[in-house]
Order: sequence, then C-alpha cells, then structure tokens
Amino acid sequence: MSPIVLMSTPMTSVSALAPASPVVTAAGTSASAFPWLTLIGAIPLLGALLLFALPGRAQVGRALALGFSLLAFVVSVVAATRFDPGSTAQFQLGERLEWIPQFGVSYSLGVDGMGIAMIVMSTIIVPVCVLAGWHDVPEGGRRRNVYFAWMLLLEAMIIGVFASTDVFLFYVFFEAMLVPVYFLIGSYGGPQRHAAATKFLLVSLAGGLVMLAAVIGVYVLGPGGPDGFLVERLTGLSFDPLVERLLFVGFFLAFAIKAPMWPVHTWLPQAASQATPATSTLLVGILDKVGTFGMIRFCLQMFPEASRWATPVVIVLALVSIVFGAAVAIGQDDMLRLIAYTSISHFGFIVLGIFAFTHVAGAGSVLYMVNHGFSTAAMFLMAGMLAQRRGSVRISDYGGWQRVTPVLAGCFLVTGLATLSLPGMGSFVSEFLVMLGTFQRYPWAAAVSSLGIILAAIYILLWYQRVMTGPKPEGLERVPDLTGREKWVMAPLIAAFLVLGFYPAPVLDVINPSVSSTLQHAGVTEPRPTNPAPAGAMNGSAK
Amino acid sequence: MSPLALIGPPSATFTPSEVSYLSILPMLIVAGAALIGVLVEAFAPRAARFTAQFAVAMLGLLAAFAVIAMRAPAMIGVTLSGAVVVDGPALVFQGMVLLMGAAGLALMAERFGGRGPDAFTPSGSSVPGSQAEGLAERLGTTTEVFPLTMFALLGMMLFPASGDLLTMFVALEVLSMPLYVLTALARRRRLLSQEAALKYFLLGSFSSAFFLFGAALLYGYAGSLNLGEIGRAVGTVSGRGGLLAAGALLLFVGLLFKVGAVPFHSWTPDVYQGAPTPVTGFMAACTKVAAFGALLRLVYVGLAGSRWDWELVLWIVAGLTMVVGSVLSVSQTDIKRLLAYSSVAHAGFILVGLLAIDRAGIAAVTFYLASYGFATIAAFGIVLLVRARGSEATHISQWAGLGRRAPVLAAGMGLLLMGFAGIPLTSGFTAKFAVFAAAVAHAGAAGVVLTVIGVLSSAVTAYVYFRIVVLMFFSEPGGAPVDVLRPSAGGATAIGVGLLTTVVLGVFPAPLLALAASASQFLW
Amino acid sequence: MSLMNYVYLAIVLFAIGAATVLVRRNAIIVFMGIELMLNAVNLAFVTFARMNGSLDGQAVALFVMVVAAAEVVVGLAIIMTIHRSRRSASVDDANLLKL
Amino acid sequence: MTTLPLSLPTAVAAADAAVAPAQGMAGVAWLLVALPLAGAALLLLVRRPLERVGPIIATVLSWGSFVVGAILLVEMIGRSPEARAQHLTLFSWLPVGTFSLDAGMLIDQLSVTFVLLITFVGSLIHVYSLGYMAHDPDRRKFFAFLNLFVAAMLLLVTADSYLLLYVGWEGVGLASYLLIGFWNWNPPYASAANKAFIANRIGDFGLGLAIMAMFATFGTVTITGVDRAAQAAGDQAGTMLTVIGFLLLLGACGKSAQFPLQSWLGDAMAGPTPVSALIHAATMVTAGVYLVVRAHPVYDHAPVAALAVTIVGAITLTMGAIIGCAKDDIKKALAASTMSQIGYMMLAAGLGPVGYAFAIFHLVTHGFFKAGMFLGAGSVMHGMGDRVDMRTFGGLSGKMKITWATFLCGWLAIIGFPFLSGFFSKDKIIEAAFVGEGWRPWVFGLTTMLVAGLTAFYMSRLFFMTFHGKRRWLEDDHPHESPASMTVPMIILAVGSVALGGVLQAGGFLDWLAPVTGGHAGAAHHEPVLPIPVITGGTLLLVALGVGLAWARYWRADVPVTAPAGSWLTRAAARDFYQDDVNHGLLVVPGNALVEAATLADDSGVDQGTDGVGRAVLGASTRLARLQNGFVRSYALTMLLGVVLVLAAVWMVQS
Repeated sequence: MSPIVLMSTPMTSVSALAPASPVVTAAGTSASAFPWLTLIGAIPLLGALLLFALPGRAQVGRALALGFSLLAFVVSVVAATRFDPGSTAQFQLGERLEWIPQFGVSYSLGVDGMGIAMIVMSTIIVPVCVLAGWHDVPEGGRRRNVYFAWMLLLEAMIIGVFASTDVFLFYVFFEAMLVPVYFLIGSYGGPQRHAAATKFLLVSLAGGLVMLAAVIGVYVLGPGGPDGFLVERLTGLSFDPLVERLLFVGFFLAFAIKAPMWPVHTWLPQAASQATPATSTLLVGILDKVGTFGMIRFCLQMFPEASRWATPVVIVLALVSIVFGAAVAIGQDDMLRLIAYTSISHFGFIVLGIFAFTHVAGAGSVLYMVNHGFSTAAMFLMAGMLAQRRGSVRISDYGGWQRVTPVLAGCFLVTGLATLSLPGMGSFVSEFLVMLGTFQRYPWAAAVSSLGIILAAIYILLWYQRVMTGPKPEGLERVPDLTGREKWVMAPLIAAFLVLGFYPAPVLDVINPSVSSTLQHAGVTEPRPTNPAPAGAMNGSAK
Repeated sequence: MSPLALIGPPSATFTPSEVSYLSILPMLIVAGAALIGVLVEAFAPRAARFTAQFAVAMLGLLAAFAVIAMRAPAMIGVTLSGAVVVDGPALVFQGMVLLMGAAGLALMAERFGGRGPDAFTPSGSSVPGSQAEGLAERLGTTTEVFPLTMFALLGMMLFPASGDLLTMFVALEVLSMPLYVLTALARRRRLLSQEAALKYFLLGSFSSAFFLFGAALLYGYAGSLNLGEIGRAVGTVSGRGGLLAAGALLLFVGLLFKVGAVPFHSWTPDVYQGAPTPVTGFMAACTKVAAFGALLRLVYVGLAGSRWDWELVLWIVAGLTMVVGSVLSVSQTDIKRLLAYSSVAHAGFILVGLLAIDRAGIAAVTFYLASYGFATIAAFGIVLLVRARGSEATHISQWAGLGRRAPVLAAGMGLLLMGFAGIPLTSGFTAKFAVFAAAVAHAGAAGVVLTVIGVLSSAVTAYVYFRIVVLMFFSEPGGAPVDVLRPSAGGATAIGVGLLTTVVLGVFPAPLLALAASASQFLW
Repeated sequence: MSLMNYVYLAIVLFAIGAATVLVRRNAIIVFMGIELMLNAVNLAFVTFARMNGSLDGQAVALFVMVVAAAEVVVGLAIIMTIHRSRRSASVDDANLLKL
Repeated sequence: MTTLPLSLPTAVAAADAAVAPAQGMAGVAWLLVALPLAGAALLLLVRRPLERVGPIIATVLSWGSFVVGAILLVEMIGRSPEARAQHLTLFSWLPVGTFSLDAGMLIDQLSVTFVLLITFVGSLIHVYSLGYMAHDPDRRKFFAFLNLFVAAMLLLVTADSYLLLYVGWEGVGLASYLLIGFWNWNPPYASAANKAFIANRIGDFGLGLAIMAMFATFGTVTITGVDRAAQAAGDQAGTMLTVIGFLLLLGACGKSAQFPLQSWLGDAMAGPTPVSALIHAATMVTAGVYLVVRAHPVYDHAPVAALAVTIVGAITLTMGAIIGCAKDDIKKALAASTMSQIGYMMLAAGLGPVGYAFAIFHLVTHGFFKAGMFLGAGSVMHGMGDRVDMRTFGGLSGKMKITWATFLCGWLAIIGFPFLSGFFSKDKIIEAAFVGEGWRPWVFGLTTMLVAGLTAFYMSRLFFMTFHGKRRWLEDDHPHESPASMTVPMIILAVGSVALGGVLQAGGFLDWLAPVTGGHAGAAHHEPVLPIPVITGGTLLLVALGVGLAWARYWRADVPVTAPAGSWLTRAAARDFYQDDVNHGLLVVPGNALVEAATLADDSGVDQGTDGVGRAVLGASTRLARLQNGFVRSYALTMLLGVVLVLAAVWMVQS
C-alpha cells in the first residue's frame, strides 16, 4: 500500500458558532486524528477471523462474539460523541488512504449524521442478534462459531458500507456483504434455505452488477485522478441527461432490490421465512437499510436531475410497496413472511420520504431507517422466541398465549405497536414526518400512504389476536415465559422505541445537517406553506 | 485520437544482424531445459527420472522468471531481425506464463505418494486395459510430460513476443502440439482423453490453417509479415482493402480459437473435460495468457489502424462469448466442463477489455489474465484432489456436502468460485472492473453495451458458481463416498498461490495494476 | 496470365481442404484435408511473394512444410492410439464428450 | 441546520401575546401527565410486589393529577380572563428543518375543564374499580391500563400542538384497546378490541392528514399557530380549511363513534364496566367534540365543513336514540345513548360560535351522569352475576337501594328533568339548534327536540326494565348492594348529575369558556326561530310523553324475558342499523379481496417473474447445449460457419 495520505482539514472552524440558519453548503470531509471508523469495523472483523480460526471444541465462541459486538458498540458510541452535528463539513471522522490509484479508488471513510446514526443502530442490533441467536445452533462446535463469525463479518462489512465516502469502496462492501448473508441464510435455517439463499444472492447480485456498470460509468465520466471516486468529487457533475438517467437507474435498481421495493422484493419473504430470526433481523434490520441509505447518499446526491426525473415513478412504486406489502402481510399465516411483508410496506415509506424532496420527509426517512431497524428486529426476535417455544411459525398453530406467557405477550404487543407506528413509539415520529413532508409536495401520495397506517393496525392486531388472545391453549401450560436472556434481548429495543418516540431530538439534530446537505445537492427548494401563520407563531412552538 | 499515437513511436535501435541474447534469454533457458528434459528421458535411470525431470523443468522456469524479474528493463528491444519483440507486455506475459507454468507443472508432478505423476498414463500408446498398459504401470513413470510442457511453454513465451506473423505461427504450433499430446495422456478414463486429444488436434490444426491463410492474405496486402510493417501499411496501402480485412479476420479466427471465443469455442468443454486435470488447468491458464498476449500484439501493433474493418465482428464475438459461455455453464453437471464454459465466459470478459484499444485495455487484460490464470490452476488443482473410488469425482453431485468432509478444501474452492463470480475483495472483481472500465472509457457506445451484457452474464455465471457452493456447504453428502487426497508440497503451493492471488489481487490490486500499466507499451 | 489466378487457385484448394474436413469421417482423410489447406496457403504465400517481389513468402512456405511435417507426427500418433483403442478411425465414433 | 441546545423540561417563555408563559403551578403542569404515566409504567414493570398495592398506588396517582388540576383551576380563576391561558414548553421534540416542534402544554380554560373532568371522574372510577375488580387476578394490569388512559387523555387535552394531541389521541385509543380486550381470552372481546382500534385508526387517518394539511397550509401545527393562521388567512384559504375541517371531522367521528364510524362503540362494551364508564362514556369518546371545539377557528372559516359536523351530529343523535330503544343489553343501550348524546354535542359544535360552549357544557354534565349510570349498571351486573340482559332484571330497586337512587339521578339528568344537569346543558343545545336561517334551524331544531323525547323513552325503558316492574331474575340470582368503594363514587357522581348543571350555569361557566370558544355571546345576537319558552315547553312535553310511554310498556306491562321479534325498525335498530353488515360489505369484503388479490399477485405474478428469468436461462442453456453434440465435424462446421459469416460481413462492409 502506498503511504498514508491524510486529508487536509477543510472548514471546520465555524462549528461551534454556526448560525441558526440552514447550512449553506456542506462539503468536504473533516479528517479525524484517530481512525474511529476503521476501528469500529475492525473489531467485528477481528472477532470474525478469530471465530473462524477457533477450534470446534471451544465453547467460548458465542461469548466472544457477544464481547466483540459489544466492544464495537461501545466504540461506536464513543465515536458518535466525537461527531459534531454543527460542523460544516459534509463528512466527519474522515480517514483516507490510497488504495487503487489507477482507478482513483481510495480507502476513504467518513460519516455524516445519517451515517453515524446507521452505524450506531447497527452496533446496537448486532449484539442483540448475537444474544438472540444464542441457541440457534444447538449442536454447537465449529458450526456455531462459524455462525457467529459470519454475523460479525457482516457487521464489519455493513459498517464499511455506511462509512465509505468512496463510491468504489462502498460498492466493494455493498457486494461483499452478500457473502456472509448468503452463508447465514443458506447454512442456518429452515428446510428451504438453499433456495432462499440462492434467490437472495442472485437477485442482489444481478442488481449489484448492473450497479457496477453504473459505477464504471460514473468513474469514466468523473473527474478522474487518485481520488476520482470520492462522493464529493462526483457530486455536482453535469451529465448528459440521458446518461445521468441511465446511471441513476443503474444505482437505483440495486438499491431498490436491497431495500426491497415492490416489485423486486420477492427475495425477502422467502429469505426471512427460511433464515434464523437473528439472521432475518440483521437482514431486514440493518442490511436492507443499505438500499435506502444508498438512495440518499448516491442517487440523490450524484444524480439530482435524474432523481427528480424519476420521482413520479418512484413515488408510485413506493406507494404500491406500502399498500401492497401491508395487504399481503394481512393474509400471511407464516409469521416470518408476515414481518417481511410489513418491512416491504415500511420501506415504501422510507423511499417515499426520500423522494418527496422535503427536509421533513427526508429527515423522517433517515429516522425511519433507525426506528425500523429496532422495531423489525424486535418483531423477528419475538417471532423467534415464539417459534422456539411452539416449534412452528404458523400463526394458526397459536392462540391464547397471553394466558401462558404474559411477559412475552406484553413485549410482543409493544413491538407490534411500534410496528404499527403508535404515537409515542419512535416509528410514529418517523412515519409521520415522512407523511408530513410528503404532503407538502404530494398531498395525494401522503393520503394514499396513510392507508398504510390503517392496514398496519389490521395486520398487527389480527396477528396479536390470533396468537395471544383466546382461551388458554391446551397442553402448553408449562411453556416458559421470557427468560432472563430474552428479556435482555428485548429491553434495549423497547427502550429504543420509547426514547426515540418521545425524545428523538438528539438523533434528529444529528440527522438534520446531512438531510439538508443532500437536498442542497439535489437542488430543490423547500415548499412554502400556502398561507403561513403570522410571524411569531411559525415553526411550531416559538423558541 | 489515433490508436497508433497511443502506442507510441518505435524506440529500439534496430540492428538486423545482431541477436540480443539477454532479451531472449528466458526463452533460451526454457528451451534448454526442455532439451535437457529430452536427454534425461533418454539417458537417466528410470528411478531418478522423475526427480531429475521435475527439477530441471522447475529450475528452468524459475531461472527464466528470475531473469525477467531482475533484468526486465534491459531486456526490452526488438531482436532477431524483428522476429521477436521483447517489450513491456511481452515480458509481463512471459512472466505470467512462467509462473503459471510452474504452478501447472507442480500439479502435473503431483504423485500422491505413487511413483509417477498421478494424472498421467505411464504408456500413452498402449491400448486402455491391455497387458502393455499393465506392464507400463508396473514399470512406473511418465516423465515425458515435463519436457512436453516445457516445449509448450516455450511456444507460449514466444507467442506474445512474436514480431511477425511467421514467428507467431511457429509459436502457435510449438505451443499447440505438446498440448495435443499432453491431452491424450490421462491415466484414467483414457478413451475420453484420447477423444479429447483427437478433437483438439483436428480442430486446432483446422484453426491454424485459417490463421495461416489470414497471414498469407496480410502478406499479400502489406508485402511484409512484420506486424509493425503491416501496421504502417494500413494507413498507406490502398486498393487491397479486401485482403486486409479478410486477412485480419482469419488471423483472429486462429487466435480466438485458442482463447475459446464463440463460435470457435466448441472444442473447449470437450478437451477440458477429457484432458488430464493438471493439463486442463495448465491449458486454461497459460494458453489463454499466451493467446491473449498474441491477440493484443496483433490488434494493437498490426491492425489497430484498420479497426473499423473488424471491430464490429469482434464486438459481436465478445458479446456472444460472454452470453453463450455463461448461459451454457448453467446446465453443466461435470465440474471440469463447467469450468470450461466458465473459461469461455471469461474469455469474453477479457475480449471486452481488449477491445478498448487503449493502454488501459492492455493493463486491464493483463490484470484479468493474472487473476484468472492463477485461480483457474488452483481450481483444477482442487478438482484433482477430490476422488471417488480412486478417480476424480467430477460430477458435481459428488461434491455435495464437501464442506463438511473437507472444510478447508471446500472453503478454498468457494473462495476461487467467488473470485470467478467477481465478488468484491477478490481478484475477479477488480479484474472485471478493470476490463469494463477500460471498455466504457475507450470503446464508446459499444463498450457500454458490452459492459451491460458483461455484467448480466456475470450474474448468470454467479448462479453457476454459487450452485457449487450450495452443493458443497448446504447439501447433505450423496451416495458414493468421496475422498479428498492430501496434496504434496508442490501441489499445495500451486493451489495456495491461486488462493493467495485471489485474495491479494482483490484487496491490494494496486501494485499489479501499476506494473500492468507501466508495461503496456508495445514496441515494433 | 495474372498472378491473381494462383491466389484464386489457393482459395479453391483451401476450400476443398475445409470441405474435406467437414464431410469425411475417416480421421486420416480429415487430416489430409487440413494438410491440403496448409499447402493451399503455401501456394498463396509463394504467389504473394512473387507479386510483392520479396522472398519472405517463399521462406514461409518452407516453415509451413516443416510445421506440417511435425503436425503429421503428432496427428498420426494420436489417430493411431485412438484407432488401437477403438478399432476405428472414424471421427464420428469418438463421441463420448458432449453436452 | 445547527444543533439546538437540548432543552430540558423547563418553562420557556412563549412569544405569543395571547398565551402567557406558564407561571406558578402551570410550570409543573407536566405532572398531570407524568403522575399517572409513572403509575402505569411502575405497575407494568414491577410485577409481583405490586399485585396487591398496585391498584392503590394507581388510584393515589390519579387523585394526585386531580389535585394538580384543581390547583391549576384555582390559580386560573385568580387571574384576569385575558391572562388565563398559559403555555408551557417542555422540550424540543421534533426539530426538523422548517418543522421544528416542541412538546408543550396549553393550559387554558378548555383544557382545565377537561383536566378536571378527566381526573375527577377518572379518579372516582379508580376507586370504584378497587371494589369492582377486587377479585380479578389481573387487576394490577387493569389499573396500569387505567392510569395509562388517564395520562394519555390528559396529554390529549393539554397538548399545545395538534401533533402532540395526536399522540394522546392514539394513546387513549391504545388504552381503550387494552381495556376492551382486557378479558380477551373470550374471542369476541378480542375482536371487539380490534374493531375499536381499527375504526379509530380510520378516524386517525383523517386526523393525521388534517395535521399534514395544516402544516402544508399554515407552516405550523401548534394549536395557537393554526388558530391565528386560520383567522389571518380567513376565506383566502377557504378550500384548504374546508379540507382540514372534513379531515378533522373524520378523526372526530372515529374517536367519538359518530356516523359512519360508530359501530365499534357497542362492541366496546366488552370491556369491564368501569372502563365503559370512564372511556366509552365520560371522557375518551368526547375527544372528538374537544377536537372540533379546539379547531373552531378552522370551522369558522369553513362553513361547509361545519355544516357537515352538524349533519353528522344530527344523524348520530337520531340513530343512537333509535338504537337505544331496541337494545336489551344494559350496557349497549347506555352505549347507544352515549352515541346519541355525543351527537348532540357534535351538532352543537357544528353550529359555530353559538354552540361551542354548549357542546362543552353538555359534555361535562354528560360525563357525570353517564359515568354514574354506567357505574350503576356495573353495580347491577355485580349483583346479577355479570349479566347484562335487562329482560332478566326488573324490580331491583328494593335490593339495591343506593344503586337505584344514584341511577335515578342520572336518569333524570339525562332526560332533561327540569333543573337537573341535563336540563341546562341539553336544552341549550336544542335552543341553539333552532338558531339560524333557512331550513337548518327547523331541521336541526326539530330533530334535537324530537330526539329529546326519544331519549326520555329509551332511558326510562332502561331504568324501568332494570329497577322496576316484575322481577324476572334467573333462579340462582341473589342481587345485593355493592361495597362502599363502589357506591361512594356512584353517590358522588349522582350529586354531580343533579347539581353540576345548575352550579356551572350559575357560576358563569359559559362566560368562563368564552375566551377559548369564541364567546357564546353570539347566542344573544341570534334569536332562535321559535321563542325559547316554546322550545323548552315543547321539549318537556315530548320528554313527558316518552317517559309515559316507557312507563306503560316497561313498568306497568309485563316485559317478556325473550325479546319479541318486533317491527322491522326494532330489528334494524337492534342490529345497529346493519352497520356491521355495511362495514362488512364496504370495507371487509373489498379489503379481503385486496389482500387475496395482492397475495395471489405476489405468489404467482411477481415471484414467478423473478423465477421465470431463471427458468428461461436454464431453458436456453439446455437448448444451446444440444449444439455441443460431441461430433468433431459438427464443431468444425460451427467454426467454418463462423468464418463464413465473418467474411461475409467483411465483404458486405467492403462492397
């Protein structure tokens, strides 16, 4: 490798005294003296390598996995405290090493508010998944160690995805993370797991390879040079409209598959229903966010014209995802498939918010990504805990469980309420912000998307009713309620719902600058209210 | 920008009567080693033959490579009256051929504790199952494969360094003929092996005839066989356009046959399947490297000026090669055949890079060949190790559950397959990126179209590779028991090098890319 | 008589050789077709040498003959082995490797 | 955007002239919500130790909220009418670019009225529940949910923005869901809970969109901000205001069980009776009225939307009354009555400034008497083995004297017996309904008046069937009076039923509300189309008729134990005018069709599409592979064809 080339430190001086007006231009990456982001990613990577190397006799595998994932969490929290929401640099905690200068590729890391939020969310969910997957490989041995190793490897890759500021590097992580997921789905799970893993891989790979063509296109049309792949260098280029649209489609398709949006979603229900709950959690809770993350980071920022051009189609697809996903969810008997379809519906909201091109909707979408990570994680884990007790994921095999396992039922209900976006839960805040922002531009779209909240109530409550209510089930009186480990799995998630529901301001403060900078790059102006309130009463409560 | 301008001015001092021995020293070493091999075969006692042959061949290869590695800048020059041109690309390709040849040789020398090379019949001329075969079996070794391989390598080294069409033809034949013989020498399933040799030989000669005819037409057009002269003639000679275009395309037929491009690929699956597995690996890697080296020289030095005449045809060939290779690999059930079709698809990807007609394309092709070549040798090396009742378990159903039985080997194969599929952080990804980027950047709309076809074909091939991964890791072992042999140090090294390059060229591709880029200047 | 007629003759011979490869089953005859193609090329080379007034083409013809001779050695060896194993020199009988 | 300093819950000055920053007790008004919320959290999280004491803690916390509310009221009365509204900023809730919303509380006359109603009735019902739920194994959870409800309801009425209101709005919906389904091992109860929540969600859909429309139109969603913007925009924003008005109405219909979203309320009686009293009679279901009154500046400039409110109210009040006549289930009859009474309030709210204050007035008195009657019904059920069919009651007055007496007060109050609570509040609405021009006063006025008679009939029917006439008890019935923890709250509410109307009327409640509701003084300027004495007299006459008819049929005459077939109207009313069937046809059937169609499309369409690509590739592969037939001559032919094609291409290009 070539010697380290540290970025210069552009424009960070005004951070503390930044004016209250929206940031004019956020650009550049402020370097970090300490490679925080690399460290966050390196911890699970090391853990993964260690677990791969561990002999099968070693029983400490999962404890090690938990330890490494918790360590990554701690480090990510420390890094988050180093993040300055007031900075004018688009990316912070920057790191830069030359990697493939021939292609203008550098190992460039950096996060904006969205990035750090996603990283922290990921490092929270992974230990939860490790705990949740504690007994997933009952026979133990090497196979179990490898299971957790894949999890940690996936975590490392995902952190790489969220932290890359180099398009090539992003792509590398984006595609490479398919491998751990492929093995997680294909090796551990239900009887149809091979088919599910293959489908996941092929659909993702197809999208990813089309994106590769677009990445190449961006590179060829970009400025070139040893850092020609940096997002910031690729921002604000003027493309031929047709070319820009093609490039946009190339990126968008891959992200839409990953997200997943209707009609390229079919891999998800299959994968989620076959994988272990912990894997499904990682899959839907974190991995799929990469799709929407990519839309914001790359589609909107690099191809603003094309993004606006595609908006009508994307919005319609998002609305179809919302309604379609929710409607299909209502009809599911398989809990895991049901959750998968709810996620498709929720991803519809996220995409809707992204392409509404308003600050409120954009911030809502980013927050939604965080919230959905927690809520869907909780949902999958609940389903897993039920399935572990009953040995079935079919809803029709249940009934009356509230009488037997009240705490489980309570957690399940809270999780369900978070999924149906009850106010007070984080998911409400984000969903409402998305709709609020969307309404500013597309009232009809907001109205249609609102149908999703009715359908959400139906699928969640019917589910709860069929599983939990009714007369005490026969022969299951001795089913244990939540164990201590399971409570520790659920507690942080439920706490996250509530905290983000009532006090999302700290997270929003972190997200806001990245949203406004993205919108700035996208070249849109905020819609104004038609009949604004007289001065003094603007902007909610006066300050 | 004119392609000629890119290639740059001739810089060597041209001395007709002199021979720059340094420039051709590596080839001389290999030729010498091959000849010594013949002598060893004739005079050395049977017991010492294997060791002696292997040592001579391996030392020859390593010495030749050491010369290139240490004296490369001084070696550059046109020599032998322009018949041999040793320039950057030639040296890089020779280096690759030597290293891959060494890896291939190590696999050919694999004995698995027996007396002679395990893959080869002790008596190629005997009837399968006959008394003579049994006798030869008892007597031991088949060591003639080593000098044969060395002769093939000599041809492969000369091929990309050929300064004129005659040298190129001779090199083509020198590399082909030992391979025909090697193909016929499998120890097990000898009928298949002989059939493969026959097919390879007939079709190979057939294509050589086309190559030669193309050379004749170009000679008729330019009045010279020298590629540089032909290149210069393209701009100046008028009125014989038909000769030029037809000649160029017939030359391509000969070379495209060697790389296995559609529609000249049909020998590939049969020969790859029938040949002894180490030979298949050797062929897949070294022949491809040498043939692409020659193709590059032909295109960039001789024919770049007339690209409008043949470009369209090659675009179509490249597209067809990617599509047919990847689609056909989907329905394969024999692992060697499957890898054969995959090599066809890879030839298509490399062609895309070649058609950039730019130095970036040369570097990309070089990089692709390096990453593909080592990986494919390692892949065939792994195939060599998986046995059912003594012979190689090549039906993919026999690979089911291999991940349980031999996790390290299966993991290695999985890594190689991911490399073939072009998963990032493996060499295959960087290589694909390089060729596609070169094509998009320099081949205009055709480059974009080919790239899109290429990425879609990649998706199809990925299905194929991951199907094997599924079998190895996610399926329960099938009926007949499958054993995994332990390779010797040499074989393990060959496989290890393939694995290592897959990872290293994926994670740190910059040095090789830099080398390939700095060595992308043709001389004539 | 124009020298080009020799070229045309070469082309015709080449085509006859190629047709032989395609239509005959006996491996030896097929191989002879290939030899015919090579010699047709020789004719073309010599003709072009004459047209261009250089000796290169004639030199090539010599090389080609040598190469063809080498090919005969290798080719006949292969055909012989397969004939011994199968008791047949028909190229269509060697049909195990397919699909 | 820059970082906002993370503001802790502090009273920050609101830069709003009309609404003063919070001072004194209002500075800790958040305790209103926090106390019961803490109770709910505590009871839900700490399980075993609180099985016994938990209910008491919950009750104490609820009373604590009442005390805070009472102090707020006292302080508020101490200030001048203009300075009574106070605003308390709690913390930065949603700082998002142009939409920067703090969580805050608006303490004004309207919210304090509600706070007191909720905390007082709510606390009484906590006390009542101590007795009523004494033997339920899950009572800890029950009290947690009750506390949760109180907290959410208080949040709803004290929120300073529509969005925070929405939080409370769905919070009470959740509490309602939990409490309706409290005995959800009985499958119909679980379904009833779902139905309530989902019907409410349909309403919430409207409220949510209304909030979005407010933001898009006015750039703010605070109550004061929208008020001022709506007033400033006036008729310029007429269309948007009408849209917002309709959307708010949809929300109100869902929560207040107004036509066409009324069907859930009857089923909601599945919950324990104290729940029905508190949530489905006194407080939560009136939130729709609160919403309309809160948003009155919107309706002031959106006459069409206001008219729609009135019409919805009129339809519901009539429908509820008719349904009430046909129900034999005591709780469902009371629920129908609740619907009808809320219809009155909605109608009043839709009348504009004339009616806002009356709507609230009736809401408060109704809260007392209806809660009292529900508790009475609960007491009856307590004594009659949890049965609800009035046809098996009768003549209970002797056995349950206190219950009878308190129910009597409630009954008299609701039928508008002179000088009891209902008389003051309901008659005002009837009078206001007669105000106006054209057809409206006649339609609305006469409707309200006639339904007053109907109300008297069905409430008397209920009262007589339960407490008078022959005893139609089942064999093992042993009716007995309830314990003091139940009767005392009933007595207190009965006192309220009797006296509250008069006290408030005398105490100038309407004038007190005037700064918020835009002044009922309007009534003075607009005379009813009929003279007031005529209205009052006519109403009383109709009431007397209704009571008399009920007396004749349900006290003097024998009531059959099994319900007679009845006329088509009775049958229709007993089935809630086929509301469930209509819903089934209009919502459930198409909904199911959508679900099935989408599932089918997903399984056979989209999924097959993805797989189809795979199959196509495989098919192509197999077919192409046939070319690889093993014949070397065929391979040579392929090559030669390639050569020929290539040369042909060259030849074509060259010539």
